[in-house]
Amino acid sequence: MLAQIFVNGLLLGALYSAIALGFSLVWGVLNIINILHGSLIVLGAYLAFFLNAWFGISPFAAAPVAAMVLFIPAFLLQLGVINRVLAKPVLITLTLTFGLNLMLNNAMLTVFRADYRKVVLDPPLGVLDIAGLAVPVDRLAAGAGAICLVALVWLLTRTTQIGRAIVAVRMDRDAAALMGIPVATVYALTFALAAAVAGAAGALLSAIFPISPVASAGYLGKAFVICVLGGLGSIPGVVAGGFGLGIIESYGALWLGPEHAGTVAFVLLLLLLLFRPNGLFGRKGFE
Amino acid sequence: MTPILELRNLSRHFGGVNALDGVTLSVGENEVVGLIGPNGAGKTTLVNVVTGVHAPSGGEVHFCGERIDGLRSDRIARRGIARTFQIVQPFPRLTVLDNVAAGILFSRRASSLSRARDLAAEYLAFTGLYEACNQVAATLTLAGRKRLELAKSLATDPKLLFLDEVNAGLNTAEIDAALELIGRIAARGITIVLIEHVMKVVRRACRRVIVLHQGKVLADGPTGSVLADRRVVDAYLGARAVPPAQVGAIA
Amino acid sequence: MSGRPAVVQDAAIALIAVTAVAAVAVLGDNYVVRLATTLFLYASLALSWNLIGGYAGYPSFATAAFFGLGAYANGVLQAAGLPFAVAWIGVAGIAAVCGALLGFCILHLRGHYFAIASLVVGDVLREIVNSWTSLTGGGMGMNLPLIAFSADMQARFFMGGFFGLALAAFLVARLIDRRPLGFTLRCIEQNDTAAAMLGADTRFAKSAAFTIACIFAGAAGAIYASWVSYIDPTDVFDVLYSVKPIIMALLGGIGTVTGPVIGAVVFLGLEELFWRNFLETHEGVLGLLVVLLVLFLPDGIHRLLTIGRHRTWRAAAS
Amino acid sequence: MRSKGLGVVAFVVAAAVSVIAAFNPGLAQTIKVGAPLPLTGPLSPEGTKLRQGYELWLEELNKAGGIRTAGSRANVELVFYDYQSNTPRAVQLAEKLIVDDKVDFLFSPFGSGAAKAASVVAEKYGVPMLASTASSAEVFDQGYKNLFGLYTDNSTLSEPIADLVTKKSPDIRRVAILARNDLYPMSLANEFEKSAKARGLQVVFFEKYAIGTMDHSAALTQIQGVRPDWIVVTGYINDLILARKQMGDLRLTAPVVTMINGPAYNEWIEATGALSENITTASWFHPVLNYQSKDLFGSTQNFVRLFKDKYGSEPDFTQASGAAVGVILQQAIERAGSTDRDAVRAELGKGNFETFFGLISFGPTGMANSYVPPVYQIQDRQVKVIYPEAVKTGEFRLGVR
Repeated sequence: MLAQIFVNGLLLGALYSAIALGFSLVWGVLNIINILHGSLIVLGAYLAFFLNAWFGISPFAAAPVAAMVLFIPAFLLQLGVINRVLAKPVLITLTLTFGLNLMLNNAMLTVFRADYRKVVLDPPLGVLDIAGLAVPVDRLAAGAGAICLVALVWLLTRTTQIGRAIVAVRMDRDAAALMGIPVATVYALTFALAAAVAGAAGALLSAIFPISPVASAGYLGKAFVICVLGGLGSIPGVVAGGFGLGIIESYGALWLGPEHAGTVAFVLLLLLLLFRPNGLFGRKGFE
Repeated sequence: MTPILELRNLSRHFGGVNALDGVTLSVGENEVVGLIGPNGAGKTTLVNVVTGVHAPSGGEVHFCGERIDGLRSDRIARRGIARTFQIVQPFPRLTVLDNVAAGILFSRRASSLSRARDLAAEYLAFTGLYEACNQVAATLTLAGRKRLELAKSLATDPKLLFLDEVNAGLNTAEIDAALELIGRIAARGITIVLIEHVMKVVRRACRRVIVLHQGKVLADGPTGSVLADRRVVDAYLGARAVPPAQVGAIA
Repeated sequence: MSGRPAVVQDAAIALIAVTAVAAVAVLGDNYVVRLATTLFLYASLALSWNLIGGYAGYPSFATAAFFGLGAYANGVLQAAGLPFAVAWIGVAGIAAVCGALLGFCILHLRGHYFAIASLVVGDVLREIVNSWTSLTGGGMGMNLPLIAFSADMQARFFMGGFFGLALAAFLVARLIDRRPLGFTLRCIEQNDTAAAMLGADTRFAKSAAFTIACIFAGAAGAIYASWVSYIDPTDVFDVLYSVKPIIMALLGGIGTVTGPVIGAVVFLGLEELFWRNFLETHEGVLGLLVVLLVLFLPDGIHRLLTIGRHRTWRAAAS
Repeated sequence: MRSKGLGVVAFVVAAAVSVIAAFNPGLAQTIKVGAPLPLTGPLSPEGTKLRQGYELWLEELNKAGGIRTAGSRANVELVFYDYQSNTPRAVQLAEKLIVDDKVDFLFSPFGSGAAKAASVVAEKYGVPMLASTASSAEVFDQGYKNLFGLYTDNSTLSEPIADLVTKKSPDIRRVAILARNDLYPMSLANEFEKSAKARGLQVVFFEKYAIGTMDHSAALTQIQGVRPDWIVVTGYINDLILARKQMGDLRLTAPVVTMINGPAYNEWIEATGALSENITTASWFHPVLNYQSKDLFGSTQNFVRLFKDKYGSEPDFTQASGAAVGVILQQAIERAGSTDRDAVRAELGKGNFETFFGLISFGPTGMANSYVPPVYQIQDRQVKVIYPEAVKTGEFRLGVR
């Protein structure tokens, strides 16, 4: 049973990484807590749902589509709205994204209604049996997709011109500006990339979790915990934080009862903030 | 000469880097001492450790005969050590008057803000900022902000004052004025440790100079002989941080 | 700044406010009384948040944590047999101790880190309340004893209670605003390090502001619990109790004494207006308002009202 | 300089007070019924459904020419507000509806917790309130005279299922219960525990999960470890979609799996697909029922038809509940012949309302006690009634894979 719970935790952890990736990117580069994030994931999940319902497209194939659909509006939103308050204190930027989230979430509620939906894979992908441990294939595939997504973003920031510009701006905004990097554009690109990643993550999750505008707060909450666990803005940290949380929750539920799974994660988070505010894998020098 | 400040074997590491590596030195009462060294030598770290921004990794700091290492910076400040910052640190949205009043209030020399404002006038006059007193700090020129930095620190009525590159970025006329101001501060009986890159200033203001290099004291003695020391010149040349004109000044 | 005019002014404020509240109590129907009660609840939370969030610039999301803590502490104390008045005072004490302890733990964090730490505190408390079923009833919620007045009297009693709390919060904020503590907090908000370097006991100032904010949030939660007489964890630890006071303070003018009061009045008015007129889209409309506010009026309504007046601090530098 | 600020505050307060005071419309000619609904927030799926039920009733009522009172006909106006799934706000709105909108009667907010909280206000003002969706006995234990609940007690859900299960197979001994930590699901889970123990079954696992849980795998793995014969999961539709999905992922099987509330909803069956097979559930209403009634709709099937015409889908029990409280209130007013609250309250107390939802009478606490909620099983993605005998459309099957 312990081994099965470990497998459960790993699979969950991969999904958690996908949930937190875009959030971490925005936090790390733009230094903004993006409250919109949960709703962007839900939006991605809806796109996958309708692509599946209308055209029979698998949610895995829908992931890139969802990413592309979210990219442009997010770019414009950042350039036109969020960019105006970027230099302001946390309170202002956070309140802005909170307001934007109220709007987006209410819009989704009006358009999609609140009923829970879910992509049902037909035929179902089934369950693998590996040494007596049950490994559901849809979770495995979504988890693999999630890891690919993280790897893709990581490669993007390492190997491409845009990626290096993003890293440069994240390290030192002023120096990057002096070197002729168009900071505002880089910020907008980062935000758009994060939204695209959130959309793709939503599509991957659409076969696993019930879809509703109401679900967005849950995703946001998880993203928070994972980012702090893994270290703010660190992309490998997202993977560490995601897997960490997945495993902690699984064993917490086993040893303390399912209703305490969340408590363990929150208490850990608080302790971590007090004693190691850069996260388990974060960089030096906070604030 | 009684030492007002004594550092004994003071160290500070950041990760694997020894920013301060066993520094021992003392500063006498009423001295004006120059603290120089190439970039990254540990000058600012030294000030940060003495003023309680960073706790030392090892060693002791004694001030007026009492051990102060490990104390919080506000406690150290209230014992009579003040500093200016290399990058000026005003309260940007307060007026110049209130910036100085903050120094008086926080050092507990006045119990109300209005009383503190009354007392602040003296320091504004002393630093030549009186006309600007109702101006918001963020709107001052760089030279003005440097003066404000000084006025704020003086307002805490310190016994020992660290001046961290107060002249960086100023033109010749402004430097002359700053030198004159340093002289007047010293004349008030305040001990000064002057961290400087401009050797002209060091030569004119300090009779004694301490050179830091790679976190260690490289030289300590009368200004003229220290600046002529071969090791000091090598340290500067090796660090390639000093413009040729200044190297010339050292040599 | 001298003592006497301040006393006269305080008396004047108290008189105006008491008269207005008495008028509502006598003339208003129970719904108006309920709105006024909510207004004072909002104002208490916004005023107390403003001390730490506005003056000191520490983006605290701990309001809901202490609101919920106060509500449940009241429930537990009353279940143990204490009369409500004693329980409320007890709650204020508990909130003070917890606030001071928490402040000691998290006030060295800055920016996002402080924001998250303060936010997580509410989650932890909610989960504890949820799991400590023997004491709190867990997810099933908790009933508090009703106060034995008639319906009309009860409504007015709780309005009076929240009014007293809001008035106290206002007077405390005013006092702090005029004392060195308020000045210190403003300096901390603008430059924490510089304030410490000048000898300001920043830790004490921040802790004091945070603790006072926690006391008011806790007391508000306690009175609230007695008022609704049935509490459950999702309601009293709702993150909106942390977010709304911030919006109110932003709306009115952050770091000012009157700003949060103006913000609470305007916010409540808008809330009423929105859900009367936009049945299903009022949240979106509120969101739009928040966005416009942040973009075009970041200093709040207070700033609009004070343009052109001599200000000794916080002038239009940024 | 400060006194100006004070003037501003005083002015704003005064303005606010007068604006609030101005919001007091006069009495309307029609019968007004107030309904606080959770249209946004976590309960918005349910809130939207309840509203559909109310509106169908209202539409049919208007077609029929309104409510007959003392020889004349009165129109009904429903006053909705969104309480954002926030209980205190529901209470606040209930009071607003009574005091400010001057409604004659109230429909309760959704669910047990909010109905309980709002019933305090209804009682305070003596306004009869019909609780459409409250089934926990704790809601009705305060001796209130104005609260009438459409649903029967939670134990009426657990008892018949426990009966069916024990009669069907004596081999079923071990029960595992997983409940959402929330008033209604917990109360329901406690009833299942009682029913199981009363029949000598062994409850080998009883755990709660937190609201908003995104992963049940650890709890389900533990359940797998105790090898239960009967698994009961309580919660709301999203919880139960996820829980069923993860049971499938872990290949957790048992002879009987009961889930409440979820499987009776079409969305649940759609979202779980093949995994819905043989899941048992119970609910107070289902469109497969067929009662003849003396209400506006005439029969369950006619109600279902009208509902389909209007919304394009079959009504589930929440949607039906909205319409049911409507027809009950209508019948009570018509019997009383006036909108006098005391008279209507007295008629409600007499009960015997023959509705498409079933025969409704209220017990001494105000909770309905006149009908037995059927037990259902999902077979081939169809909902079959397996209990009571009279309305049965299928046989109870064992085995959930």
